Amino acid sequence: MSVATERAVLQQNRSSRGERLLRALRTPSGAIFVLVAVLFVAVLAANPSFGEPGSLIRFIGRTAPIAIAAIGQYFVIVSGEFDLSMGSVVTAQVIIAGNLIGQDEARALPVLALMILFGAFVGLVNGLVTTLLRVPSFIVTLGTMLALLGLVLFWTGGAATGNPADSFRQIGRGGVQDIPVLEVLPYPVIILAVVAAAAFWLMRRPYGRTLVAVGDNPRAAALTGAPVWWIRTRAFMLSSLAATVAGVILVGYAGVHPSVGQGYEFTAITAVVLGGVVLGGGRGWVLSAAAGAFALELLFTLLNFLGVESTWRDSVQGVIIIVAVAAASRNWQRKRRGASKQAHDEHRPIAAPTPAPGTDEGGT
Amino acid sequence: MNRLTSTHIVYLVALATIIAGTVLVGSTGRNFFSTGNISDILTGTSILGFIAIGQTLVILVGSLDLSVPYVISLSSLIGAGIMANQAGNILPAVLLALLVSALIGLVNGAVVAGLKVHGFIATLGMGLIVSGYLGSTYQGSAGQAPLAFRLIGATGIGPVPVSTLIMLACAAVVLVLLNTTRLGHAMYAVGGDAPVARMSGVRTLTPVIAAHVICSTMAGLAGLLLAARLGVGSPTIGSQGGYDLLSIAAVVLGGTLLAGGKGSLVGTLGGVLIFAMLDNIMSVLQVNPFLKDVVRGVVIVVAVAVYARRRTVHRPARFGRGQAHRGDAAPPRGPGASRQGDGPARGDGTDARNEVPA
Amino acid sequence: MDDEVNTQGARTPILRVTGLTKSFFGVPVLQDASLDLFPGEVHGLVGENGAGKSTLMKLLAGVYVRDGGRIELDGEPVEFTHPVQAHQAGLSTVFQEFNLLPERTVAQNIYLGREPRKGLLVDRRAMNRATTELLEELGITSIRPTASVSSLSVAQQQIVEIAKAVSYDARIISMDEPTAALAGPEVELLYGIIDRLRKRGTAILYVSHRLKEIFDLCDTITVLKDGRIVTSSPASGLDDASLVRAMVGRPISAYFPEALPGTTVGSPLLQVSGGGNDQLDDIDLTLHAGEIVGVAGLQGSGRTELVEAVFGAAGFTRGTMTLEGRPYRPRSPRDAIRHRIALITEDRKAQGLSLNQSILDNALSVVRSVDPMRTAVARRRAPGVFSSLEVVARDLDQEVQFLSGGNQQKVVLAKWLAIDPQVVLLDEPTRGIDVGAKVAVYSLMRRLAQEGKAILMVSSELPEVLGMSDRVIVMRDGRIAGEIPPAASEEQVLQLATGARGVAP
Amino acid sequence: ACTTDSSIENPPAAEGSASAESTEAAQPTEDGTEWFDQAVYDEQDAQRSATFEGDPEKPYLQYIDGEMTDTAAFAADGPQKACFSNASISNPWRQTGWITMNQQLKVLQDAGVVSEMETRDAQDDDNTQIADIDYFIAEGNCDAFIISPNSTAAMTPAVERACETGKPVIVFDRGVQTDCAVTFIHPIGGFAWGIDTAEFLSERLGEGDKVVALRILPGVDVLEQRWAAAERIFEENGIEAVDYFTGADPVEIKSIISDELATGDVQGVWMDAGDGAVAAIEAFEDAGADLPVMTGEDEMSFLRKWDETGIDGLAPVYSNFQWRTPLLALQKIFAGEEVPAEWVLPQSPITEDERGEFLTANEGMPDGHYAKFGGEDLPGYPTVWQERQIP
Ligand SMILES: Nc1ncnc2c1ncn2[C@@H]1O[C@H](COP(=O)(O)OP(=O)(O)OP(=O)(O)O)[C@@H](O)[C@H]1O
Ligand SMILES: Nc1ncnc2c1ncn2[C@@H]1O[C@H](COP(=O)(O)OP(=O)(O)OP(=O)(O)O)[C@@H](O)[C@H]1O
Ligand SMILES: O[C@@H]1[C@@H](O)[C@H](O)OC[C@H]1O
Ligand SMILES: [Mg+2]
Ligand SMILES: [Mg+2]
Repeated sequence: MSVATERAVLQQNRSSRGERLLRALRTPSGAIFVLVAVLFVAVLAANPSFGEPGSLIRFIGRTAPIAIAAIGQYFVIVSGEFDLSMGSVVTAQVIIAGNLIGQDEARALPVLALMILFGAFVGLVNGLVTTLLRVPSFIVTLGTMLALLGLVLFWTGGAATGNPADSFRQIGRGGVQDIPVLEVLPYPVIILAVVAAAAFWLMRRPYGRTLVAVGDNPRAAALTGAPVWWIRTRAFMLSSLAATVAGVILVGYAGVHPSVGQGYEFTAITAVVLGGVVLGGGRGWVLSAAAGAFALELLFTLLNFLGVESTWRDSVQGVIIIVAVAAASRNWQRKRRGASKQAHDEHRPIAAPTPAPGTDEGGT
Repeated sequence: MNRLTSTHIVYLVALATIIAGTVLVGSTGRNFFSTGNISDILTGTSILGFIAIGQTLVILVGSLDLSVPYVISLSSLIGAGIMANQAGNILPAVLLALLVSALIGLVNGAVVAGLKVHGFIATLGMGLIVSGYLGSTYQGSAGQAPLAFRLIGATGIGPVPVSTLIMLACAAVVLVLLNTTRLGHAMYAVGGDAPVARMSGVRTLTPVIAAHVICSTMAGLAGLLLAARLGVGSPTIGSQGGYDLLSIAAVVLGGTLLAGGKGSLVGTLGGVLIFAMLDNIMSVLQVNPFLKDVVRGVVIVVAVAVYARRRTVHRPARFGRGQAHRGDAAPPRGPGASRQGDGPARGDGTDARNEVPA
Repeated sequence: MDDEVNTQGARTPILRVTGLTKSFFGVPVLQDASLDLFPGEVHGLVGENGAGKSTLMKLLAGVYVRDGGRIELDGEPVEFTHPVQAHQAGLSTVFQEFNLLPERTVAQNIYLGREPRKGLLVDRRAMNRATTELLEELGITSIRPTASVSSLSVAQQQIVEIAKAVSYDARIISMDEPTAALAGPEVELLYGIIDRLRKRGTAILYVSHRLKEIFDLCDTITVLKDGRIVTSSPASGLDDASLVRAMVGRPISAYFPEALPGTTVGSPLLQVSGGGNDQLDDIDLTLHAGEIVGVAGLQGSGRTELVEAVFGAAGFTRGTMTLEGRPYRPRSPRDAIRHRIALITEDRKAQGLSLNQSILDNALSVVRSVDPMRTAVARRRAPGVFSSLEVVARDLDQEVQFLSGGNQQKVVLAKWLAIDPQVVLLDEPTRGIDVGAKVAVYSLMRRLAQEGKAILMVSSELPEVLGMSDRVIVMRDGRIAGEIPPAASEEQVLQLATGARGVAP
Repeated sequence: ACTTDSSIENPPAAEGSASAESTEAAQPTEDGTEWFDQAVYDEQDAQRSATFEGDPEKPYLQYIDGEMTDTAAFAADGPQKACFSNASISNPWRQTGWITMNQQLKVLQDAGVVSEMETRDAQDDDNTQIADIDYFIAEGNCDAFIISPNSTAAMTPAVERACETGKPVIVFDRGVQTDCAVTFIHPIGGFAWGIDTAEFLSERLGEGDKVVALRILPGVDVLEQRWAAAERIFEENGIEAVDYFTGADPVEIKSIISDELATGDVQGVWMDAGDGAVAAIEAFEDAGADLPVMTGEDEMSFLRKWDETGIDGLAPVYSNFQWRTPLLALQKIFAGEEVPAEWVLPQSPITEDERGEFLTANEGMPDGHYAKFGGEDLPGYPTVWQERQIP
């Protein structure tokens, strides 16, 4: 059988793209995109100038770090774990950048390399302690969160020397100039696009699929030969690396301060969960996590434009999170039932049109 | 059985901390067992103790409570606000503060059990809601606790603060509830395996809701106690202490499974005691405050790793001492695995890792 | 009650079900089901996977609420919405799913939700005493009421579940595949318990896929097919063949398919000598290419441990293994899989599948884990594999949790076929799947043998072991007790499996 | 044996007035506290132009003439032990002060005045600080107490308990509602800061102009009073002011300003602490908006950014050098010299004219350093501050 016909056979055994997309939109992970669209329209209604390409692109740039953090957190959550240390990693990286780069532009690249190494290392420690020492990741990363922040503050006397060199800060503050319509294309937007594309690609790779399988049923995954400890550990590393990227953008965008990144873990987890990703693992898409971050950010902006008293915003956010996640939870449950309904009327042999070629024969 | 339970280990760790404390505190020329020091440690246990008691129940039923800091603040404000320095108002103030706290717990429980929202998110959201209310309503401390009420926060029997005694009394009540009432058994059952509990005729919503109500009520009590110590209510007193994550850490340190279904309140108290002693020792040694957090973080992880290392080996070896290598591939097999269970029993992201044979 | 209840003549049913209907979201799962259950009667309920047996039981137990029809207890219509109501009415159920809390004690499990109380507090002593009495009454002495369930063997756990059902003083007990986890002697024990219950006048509704048990135990047999009752008649009027025909609607000519033409037993592929670990000792075993070796033994005799050791999941700590003549010491399943060894685990939901993932993802999981470069090839071949296994599903993107047990098992098989294994280890490959799916599994085994693979199959169903194997190894207490030819009788196997000693639970 | 801390018999009133002198604390309402207090406001307004006693070269020893506490009873020979209960070192202002205090301690130790200073840090928790003070009372063998309260009302009973030991008690920075302390050391105060800043902005802005107020935390008297005064003045001048709590997080600050700029023009920025001022300015730069008139603080980061952008600005000061004063006060107390009952230190903003001077004086200091830290004559200057060596 030729590759072409094999592919055709595979296509025939899957629903059409449109059908799959429609089904997808009905899951919580798909519904988040609808929510983002609705919020966007609401923000536009509240302040039409928000829709101008320039301010829109700046909004995306501003949301980039939290969206990237959410993407990182997604890897950990979908594998069935938590990463509470994310915020501290952001803070640590921001302070490292401030203290080690300082005003010396020549140090930007080496320090950036060091930051990446450091991020990977924190993730490695989180991952290994979780998987090999079998400490629940909630506790491991809670420990890392405390210890890391404490260490960095101790090292710097509570505050970094100052902002890093402007050229380094351009990563988070600058952009490609003279773009038609947009004027500037902020670097954070580009970084987000690259990270999102890479994450999307990774989740379609064997690693990504195995990661979700590990979150779904780690024992089954281990018995199919997946190195569960290493798969999960890499997820923690991806998370810390995402936090590092977020840190690099944030120190550019806003500058050094020990409060940069604080609470990021909760925001990221909230974004991921809003994106329909199930705490406990095994369900949800990576881009939905990023969309969750956009939903949150749009929500804040909307409240802002509506002039809701800033102190009440927490409350509104709390209500929305609970309602959205409750709706998603109902939806997953309904999907469960709904699908078993389909199981009845649609069940049919998934058969190739050609006589069954058996397991392996029928080579190319 | 002569195997150590996790509770034994907690108290062994506590003992080790006492020894370390004796030596370290001694090295500064102080006495670890002096009245003032013991009183300092016990004071440290009382607030965290209240919250950890409640948190134990919530974790046992398989949920979490991240809203406690805000409930604490709210309760302190309601309490002190209604008391308004009038001894006669103490009772209504206490009742109303606890009622409001319990109601928050009720909503938490209903959202978790009824709407099937993960406890992490449900209570994070509830925390935000209450925090918005606090931020919008209070600009600073408010209310006034009358003398009679403040006595609770400032009186001790010997080195033992009354607040600690109240906390221990609450612990005793909850202990009885947990171990010798149907509700308590049901909590273990629902946290262990909700479908099994249901099939056995247990009503599965009640224990989860009850655990959340008790947890919030305990947080309310902690808030009232803080009002007694501070003399006023404070909108930030709950978050100042970082009680949400710390209480979860204390519970897990006490040997309770983060995934629920297994654990003990006595262990939790041990976990709380360890934290309190740790803080005390570091303060006596004048450890840099930033480094204190480093030590806390490391201790949490290392201590829990100690239990986690001791994995469940349900079956005694049949042959030799040759330790079979059981890695990730063959995690300790619970019995649920050997029959057609309902797939992976729980999806909390928190595998039943740190169990210890009972 | 000392006398046997008269099971003949004019009787009034204790339970009468008429026109019972249940749909899940518009899809009928049970339609117009009616049956009568009499005191002292053992009523067998059989049918393919998904026929609706468990649903019927759950309707009776108050786990589900029916859509239509009547349930009468002693002539009174009842309406249960929670299992607790059924218990109170004297109806208890041993569910198909595992239903104990591993971290709690035997007594706590049995009396869960209705703990004896003194005042408001649970009377622990009374609870333990009652448990001891209950177990003794059932002839079980080896289980302590204060033991935690996780410390019990699987068989003991199943006994606890049955004891729990009995403890409700139920007049009706439903048992949904109670023997799925039991081997010979424990089954005997269960027979004894059922006998006592029957003598007490308890009515028993009994579901099993093992036809032998059905005929051994049941007075009446009801066959469910696609949610409808096709026959309901005294057991005496039925035999294996007619029952199977009623269940599947077609006769199964060759229940155990013959070896395929051209199958030859070749050279030794896998050899174990002196293998041992903390559960196994002194294992000598040779698997040849093209050979199917059966492994029989009692529950807990170490059969699962044996396949896990070969698979590197809980490896041997003593002895040596060779694969194709070369030393083979797997340190992990990953190692074993790289040597093209496959293990179909005994518990497909807990160990075999990622239930929330699609059929395709599950089928590709092994390739992705160990040989990701071949994923694309495997993906293209997937439809062929599925069609050869006759997997029934909506499409390849359907989540496996929505498949019936048999189809789930086929997905498990498919994922292993993707790496073209040379040694295939199957642990209870047909547990809890229906006749049709069983035949598909058997055919696959035959085909693999024909392709020159070595196959090791653990099974608690003796007819299956004897019917499918070229040789049968019998295990006892972690050792190989002996080997017998396929022509041996079930008695011979049991003799080896139990040894000289008597039967102990 | 029952032990009750008798001090709790004097009830603290709810916050509203930090000043130990103003016993008329605002009555707490259901809705919490009203921070504005006309009497204190007027007093501080007047103090802005008061003359300070003492050597202007040593502002940390200057004070406004007023009631003095006789300390003859506390006179002691030989080095004495100080016990310091600190609220926290969780922001750059406190960190800078804490470094200065430790260098001052070295001087006094060398001089044989103080034997040691035992410090407990409450990490921003009222409850911990109460326990810390109680621990000192029971176990500290303290010859004197220095307390930097975390919050006003909550810390009052504990401070009273310290007073009851009969040892000298010194309170600084945030206040408590008792005047049992030998001295309460603080710069003029929050209202003065509010007046300085809001008047500055009001002069430069017109009616209908918009000011965004960025605040670090709620519920701290010295901070709340800054805003209470400013808000009042803005209102009087018809300036539209919106306030936000940011925790000094520059990311938050940037988002807030961007959103404000997206809805309309912003002419002024007011801050209750300098931390984060740079982010606020950058938000205007990034949005391509006209830079605002702005008040920050004497934190180096703001002074530098102010210098760089040349905006119209003012750096109010909440004199960081006050961290030296408690130990120096102790020196006087142990010597039996009288000290002001309320030790009001000078507090004057840095204006554009003075900016250059302070920038040069503090060259090489980190961004989180405070220009008026007042420790130039202490050992370790400047390295210790440059390297931010926190004990
Ligand atoms: N809760 C449910 N929601 C939706 N569909 C269900 C549910 N429970 C069972 N079904 C469906 O109802 C049908 C009957 O299932 P049931 O479990 O009663 O079969 P069974 O005869 O017990 O099969 P087995 O022999 O495999 O145990 C199946 O198709 C199953 O998928
Ligand atoms: N006491 C126990 N506690 C936990 N798990 C047990 C216990 N006894 C047996 N098991 C598990 O139950 C399963 C069956 O037991 P075991 O492997 O000893 O017997 P087996 O001969 O493989 O029986 P079977 O073929 O029925 O699986 C295995 O997965 C085993 O690990
Ligand atoms: O006085 C304030 C101090 O109490 C706070 O901690 O930091 C900022 C200062 O202005
Ligand atoms: Mg069934
Ligand atoms: Mg087995």
